[in-house]
Amino acid sequence: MKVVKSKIIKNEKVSKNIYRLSCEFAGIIKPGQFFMLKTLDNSYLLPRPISVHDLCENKVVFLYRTEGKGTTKISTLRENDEIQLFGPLGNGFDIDNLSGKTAVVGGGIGIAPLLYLVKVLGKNADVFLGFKDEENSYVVNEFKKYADRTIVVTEDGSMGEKGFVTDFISYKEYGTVLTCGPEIMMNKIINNCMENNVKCYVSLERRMACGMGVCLGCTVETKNGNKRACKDGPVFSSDELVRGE
Amino acid sequence: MKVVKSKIIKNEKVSKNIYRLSCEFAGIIKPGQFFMLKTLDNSYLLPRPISVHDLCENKVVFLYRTEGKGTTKISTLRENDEIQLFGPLGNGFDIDNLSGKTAVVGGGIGIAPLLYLVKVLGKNADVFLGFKDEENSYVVNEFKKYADRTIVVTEDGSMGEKGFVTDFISYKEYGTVLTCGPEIMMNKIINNCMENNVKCYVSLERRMACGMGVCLGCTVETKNGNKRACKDGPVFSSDELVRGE
Amino acid sequence: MANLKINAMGLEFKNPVLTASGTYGFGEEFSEIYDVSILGGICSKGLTLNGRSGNTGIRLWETPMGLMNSIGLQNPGVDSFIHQELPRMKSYNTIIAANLGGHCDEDYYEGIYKLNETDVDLIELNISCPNVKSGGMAFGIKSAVAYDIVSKLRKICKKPLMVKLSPNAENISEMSIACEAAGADGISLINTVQALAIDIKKRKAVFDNIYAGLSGPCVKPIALRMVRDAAKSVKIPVCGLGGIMSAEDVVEFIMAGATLVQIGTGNFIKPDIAVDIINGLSEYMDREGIKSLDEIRGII
Amino acid sequence: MANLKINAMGLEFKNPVLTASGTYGFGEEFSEIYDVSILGGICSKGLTLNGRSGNTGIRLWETPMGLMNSIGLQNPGVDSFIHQELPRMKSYNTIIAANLGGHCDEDYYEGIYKLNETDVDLIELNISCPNVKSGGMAFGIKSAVAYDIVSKLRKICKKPLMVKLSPNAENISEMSIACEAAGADGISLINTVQALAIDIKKRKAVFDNIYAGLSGPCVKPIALRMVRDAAKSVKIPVCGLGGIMSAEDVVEFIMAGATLVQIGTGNFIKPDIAVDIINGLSEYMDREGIKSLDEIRGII
Ligand SMILES: Cc1cc2nc3c(=O)[nH]c(=O)nc-3n(C[C@H](O)[C@H](O)[C@H](O)COP(=O)(O)OP(=O)(O)OC[C@H]3O[C@@H](n4cnc5c(N)ncnc54)[C@H](O)[C@@H]3O)c2cc1C
Ligand SMILES: Cc1cc2nc3c(=O)[nH]c(=O)nc-3n(C[C@H](O)[C@H](O)[C@H](O)COP(=O)(O)OP(=O)(O)OC[C@H]3O[C@@H](n4cnc5c(N)ncnc54)[C@H](O)[C@@H]3O)c2cc1C
Ligand SMILES: Cc1cc2nc3c(=O)[nH]c(=O)nc-3n(C[C@H](O)[C@H](O)[C@H](O)COP(=O)(O)O)c2cc1C
Ligand SMILES: Cc1cc2nc3c(=O)[nH]c(=O)nc-3n(C[C@H](O)[C@H](O)[C@H](O)COP(=O)(O)O)c2cc1C
Ligand code: FES
Ligand code: FES
Repeated sequence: MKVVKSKIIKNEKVSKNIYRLSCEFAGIIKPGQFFMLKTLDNSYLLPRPISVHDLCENKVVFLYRTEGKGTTKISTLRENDEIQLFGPLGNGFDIDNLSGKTAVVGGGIGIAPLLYLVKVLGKNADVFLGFKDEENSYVVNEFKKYADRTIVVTEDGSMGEKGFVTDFISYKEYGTVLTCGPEIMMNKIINNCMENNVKCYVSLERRMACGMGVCLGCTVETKNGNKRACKDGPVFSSDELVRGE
Repeated sequence: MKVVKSKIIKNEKVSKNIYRLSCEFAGIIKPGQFFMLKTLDNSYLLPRPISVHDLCENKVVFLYRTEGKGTTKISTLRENDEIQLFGPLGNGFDIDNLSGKTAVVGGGIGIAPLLYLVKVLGKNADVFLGFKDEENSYVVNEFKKYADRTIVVTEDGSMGEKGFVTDFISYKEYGTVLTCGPEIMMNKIINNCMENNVKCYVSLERRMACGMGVCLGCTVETKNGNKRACKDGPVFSSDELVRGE
Repeated sequence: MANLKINAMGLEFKNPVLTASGTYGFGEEFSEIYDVSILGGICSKGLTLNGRSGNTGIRLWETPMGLMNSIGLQNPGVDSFIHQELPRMKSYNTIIAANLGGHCDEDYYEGIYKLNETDVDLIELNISCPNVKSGGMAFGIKSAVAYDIVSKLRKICKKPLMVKLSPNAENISEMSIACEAAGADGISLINTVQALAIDIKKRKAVFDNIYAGLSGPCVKPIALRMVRDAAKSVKIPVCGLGGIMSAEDVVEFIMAGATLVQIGTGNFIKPDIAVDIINGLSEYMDREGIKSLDEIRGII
Repeated sequence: MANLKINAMGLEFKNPVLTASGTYGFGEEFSEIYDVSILGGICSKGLTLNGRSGNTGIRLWETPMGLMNSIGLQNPGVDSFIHQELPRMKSYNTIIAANLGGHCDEDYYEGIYKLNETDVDLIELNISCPNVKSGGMAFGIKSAVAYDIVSKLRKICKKPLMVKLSPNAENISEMSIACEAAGADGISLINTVQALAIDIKKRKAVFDNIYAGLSGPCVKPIALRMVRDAAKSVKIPVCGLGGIMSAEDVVEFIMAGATLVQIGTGNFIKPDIAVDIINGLSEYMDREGIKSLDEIRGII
């Protein structure tokens, strides 16, 4: 975990509102960890949390959707511009303690942290990716490179299967499900996993200021009291969470 | 005077810290008028006053030095980016009432408004340009295109004459001196003009918020009371000014 | 299309969007950019009985998302306003408020007497000026001082009277209640926040007066809080301002309890911002199916 | 090289730069990024006698160049601080201040008794918490209420006592004088400014508590003014904070009269900002030929 000014290698649009940013970085990163990103101007104040999408030799890759001020500003950066990176942060997925077959399930921009995860898991995971439609899908082929099985589901069937991704998983087959995506999707997965007695880990999003555990702004209510999404998470075991959130 | 989002045609570095910005614009502008420029992000709040350096068919050109937040941000804009322009503003030089021969004197970035002035004056003006040294000189050749005589003076003699530009003007020769540059230079010119009974018009700089005469933030003390640099100026007759400023 | 009309203080405003004192001159310059009759109203530059030439030294300074100013109430005086500016302003076909400041009771009395005899629609009483008698402390800091001057002026004032509160007041709720009790027809807030800027190169305060007033987007969260405090404390209409830059900002102020709003510093950032805001407000209402701003006023 | 040492409140600080309560945890996380012993001091997260789990709902919200927070004093309690955090903090070789809050006199008494028996260097008394007995109004609003609690605590407190003032106080000068008269060894200011944010889509206040505290660069001009007001009013040292992001900002606070400063929100924007600021301050002094900060303190 360090603060660096990093040079941008590439910042390309990969789909509607979706960008892929590659920055110079050397270091070890666990899948599911994230960085706090900040442009060097003062067009916004707080660094923005963005997951590690991929890690290659001397570069870290992010996949992000332009939402508001910060991500829109980041999307205007170009090759050789500099950006402030702070990280890697968070616990990441606990990939050393997986039992049985693993399903990796992503929805929308929630797939961002999952590529690097799948890459590290090797051929041992089945990947399920859910999108609204083909136009709003991205980096699917990257996943196919690393995973044995990649099931794509779109709501309108314009790509892959038609329906909701949560309905295409045979939960019983898996020892563990690792997921990141919209809350509604993750809630459904948590419920299905509970019913089927499958371990489930979810990566959560919270507004963050420090990203390192000091401001106590990113509270996640757990059965063991308040935890910090940035430091104790962003990955939580679904068992731990106080539901109804 | 209008507020427009204008497309940038070119934004090029012409010397150390000096940039030339061309933007789409159609309209009539008087030499010595200025615009308030603002990038569309929120990295700074107030628009920045910048003089019209040149006007061509469907484009207005600015010459600016990066000083702080605003001008530095503007310097990062590229072709096809948009910028907010508000103007043209201010009185401009009163070129319809010049008597005798005219000297146009600029120092440093103060030469910015003078190119368009010289272009409009045609061959009737002698131009005097003062710079620190050759490295910190710019657009001299542009002036030579429009003026019969262009005298360049650098403090170290690395380009043109050596010394201060104010010392190379034969004041008696001229009916009017029009000038823009550092206060110290303009003060010297005002004094010399007074001694030689030559009319003198100076373009003044003040911090501005509105640029259009409503905030009363850009006060210039004159013999007729407070005037607004943005609306009643930026060009003032030296007679009018309360000296010792 | 959404109905933006507002009835308040006995006046009908076309829409709740006014322009703030000191940021709009007397409207003339803006009338060259857009049709100012679209506005809910215009508050004049702050007037004093006799003209003032304002403060010396630097008058403007930019801060992070803020503007500090120390104009020092440069203005032509009430008489000159009445003769040189008001006739033209009245031709704009929108509500015209005269913003009146003063340094002692007598200044205010005379100013009001003169404005009484004109067709100005509204008087916005600026009680942020230092009060000579109270040793330079502004009228707008202590509720009791404000109560005193407002009740005296209410008695002689023939126009609707809106008192403009300073965020430097000791207690905004108390101050609002005091103004209402004194007979104010409405209150507007916030004026600028007292602040300091230092030029470390010159080792001096930036402003000759040392302190100056802060405005702009940086103060919006503070202004919103104070507007809600005020609106919860009184029944008279509250006019909210401080950092408004968009129709969404206006909606926030209305949800916080404002009946009217004013645009100040925003007029400098994009001189035709009022056009965007008024159109944006009407689009917002249509989009959200809001027929009258009453539906969302003060819901926070 | 410039001498940055500061003697204040009976303590020797390596330099005037401390980190602010609530923005630095208990230092552990930052010690993974840089050597925290370079700091002038560390103010602990705000402690209450018994631990608190803090507020529900959204706790953070960005505003133009500002941050609003409503953490609600989530903390492990004084005992846990003393046993779990303090020993490690003391090993950092810098001044350790325990920031103590409370909702009634008894909370403060017991907290102080416990901290008295530790090797904490300094107690920073946060009087911005709502005071249960005064109907929820904070101890830090009215000078008389502050005087009362500070003088009681001064009697029992064996450590240097620095009172942290709220910018929401009715009158900063009076408040500073009251704290000095009550025996405070120093004062620090500003805490966050009470503010409101509204989510117009949800038609609700962003924060469950409705109001929250504003910090960051947007409040710096206000903080500077208040620090000067305080420094002109008292002889005890003033610790200035609010929006500090650079060594130049620190110099401004010192020129306004601060003896010490704290970095708050800045720690989030660039987590090693304190390193830059301390180095920058020393470079500034060398560049300007300033031997001791006494030369520029309070010159405005
Ligand atoms: C651990 C973590 C990892 C993330 N990884 C990714 C990723 O890989 N790709 C991606 O596109 N997005 C990711 N997000 C979401 C991303 O952080 C937000 O979309 C982004 O902060 C929005 O900032 P903005 O300035 O564009 O939007 P604005 O709405 O202008 O942001 C305003 C404030 O709200 C916060 N905020 C807004 N939306 C979110 C959100 N969904 N989660 C957290 N804070 C938010 C911002 O950080 C900022 O402080 C991640 C979030 C977290 C917490
Ligand atoms: C009528 C007029 C015409 C001008 N024409 C030109 C030009 O053609 N080319 C050019 O390079 N410069 C010109 N200037 C100066 C230019 O406006 C400033 O250099 C610029 O505003 C600095 O902004 P900044 O954000 O880079 O610096 P910052 O120091 O970050 O600016 C902070 C604030 O101070 C104000 N400010 C700082 N320096 C000046 C200054 N010298 N004059 C007025 N305001 C200032 C800024 O507008 C801003 O509000 C002109 C100024 C005026 C008043
Ligand atoms: C340059 C300037 C001049 C001002 N002059 C006056 C004034 O004369 N009278 C007054 O009541 N308020 C005056 N104000 C305060 C504004 O009317 C408004 O209350 C304040 O700026 C907050 O709103 P804003 O953040 O939208 O600017 C002035 C503000 C600025 C920026
Ligand atoms: C997330 C957060 C938590 C805070 N918690 C506390 C606290 O527990 N006790 C306290 O006295 N101040 C607390 N503060 C206030 C800061 O210490 C500081 O006074 C304020 O943020 C202004 O400084 P800044 O603008 O540099 O942040 C907190 C501020 C923030 C942003
Ligand atoms: S973001 Fe600060 S504790 Fe998590
Ligand atoms: S800049 Fe506003 S009056 Fe000149």
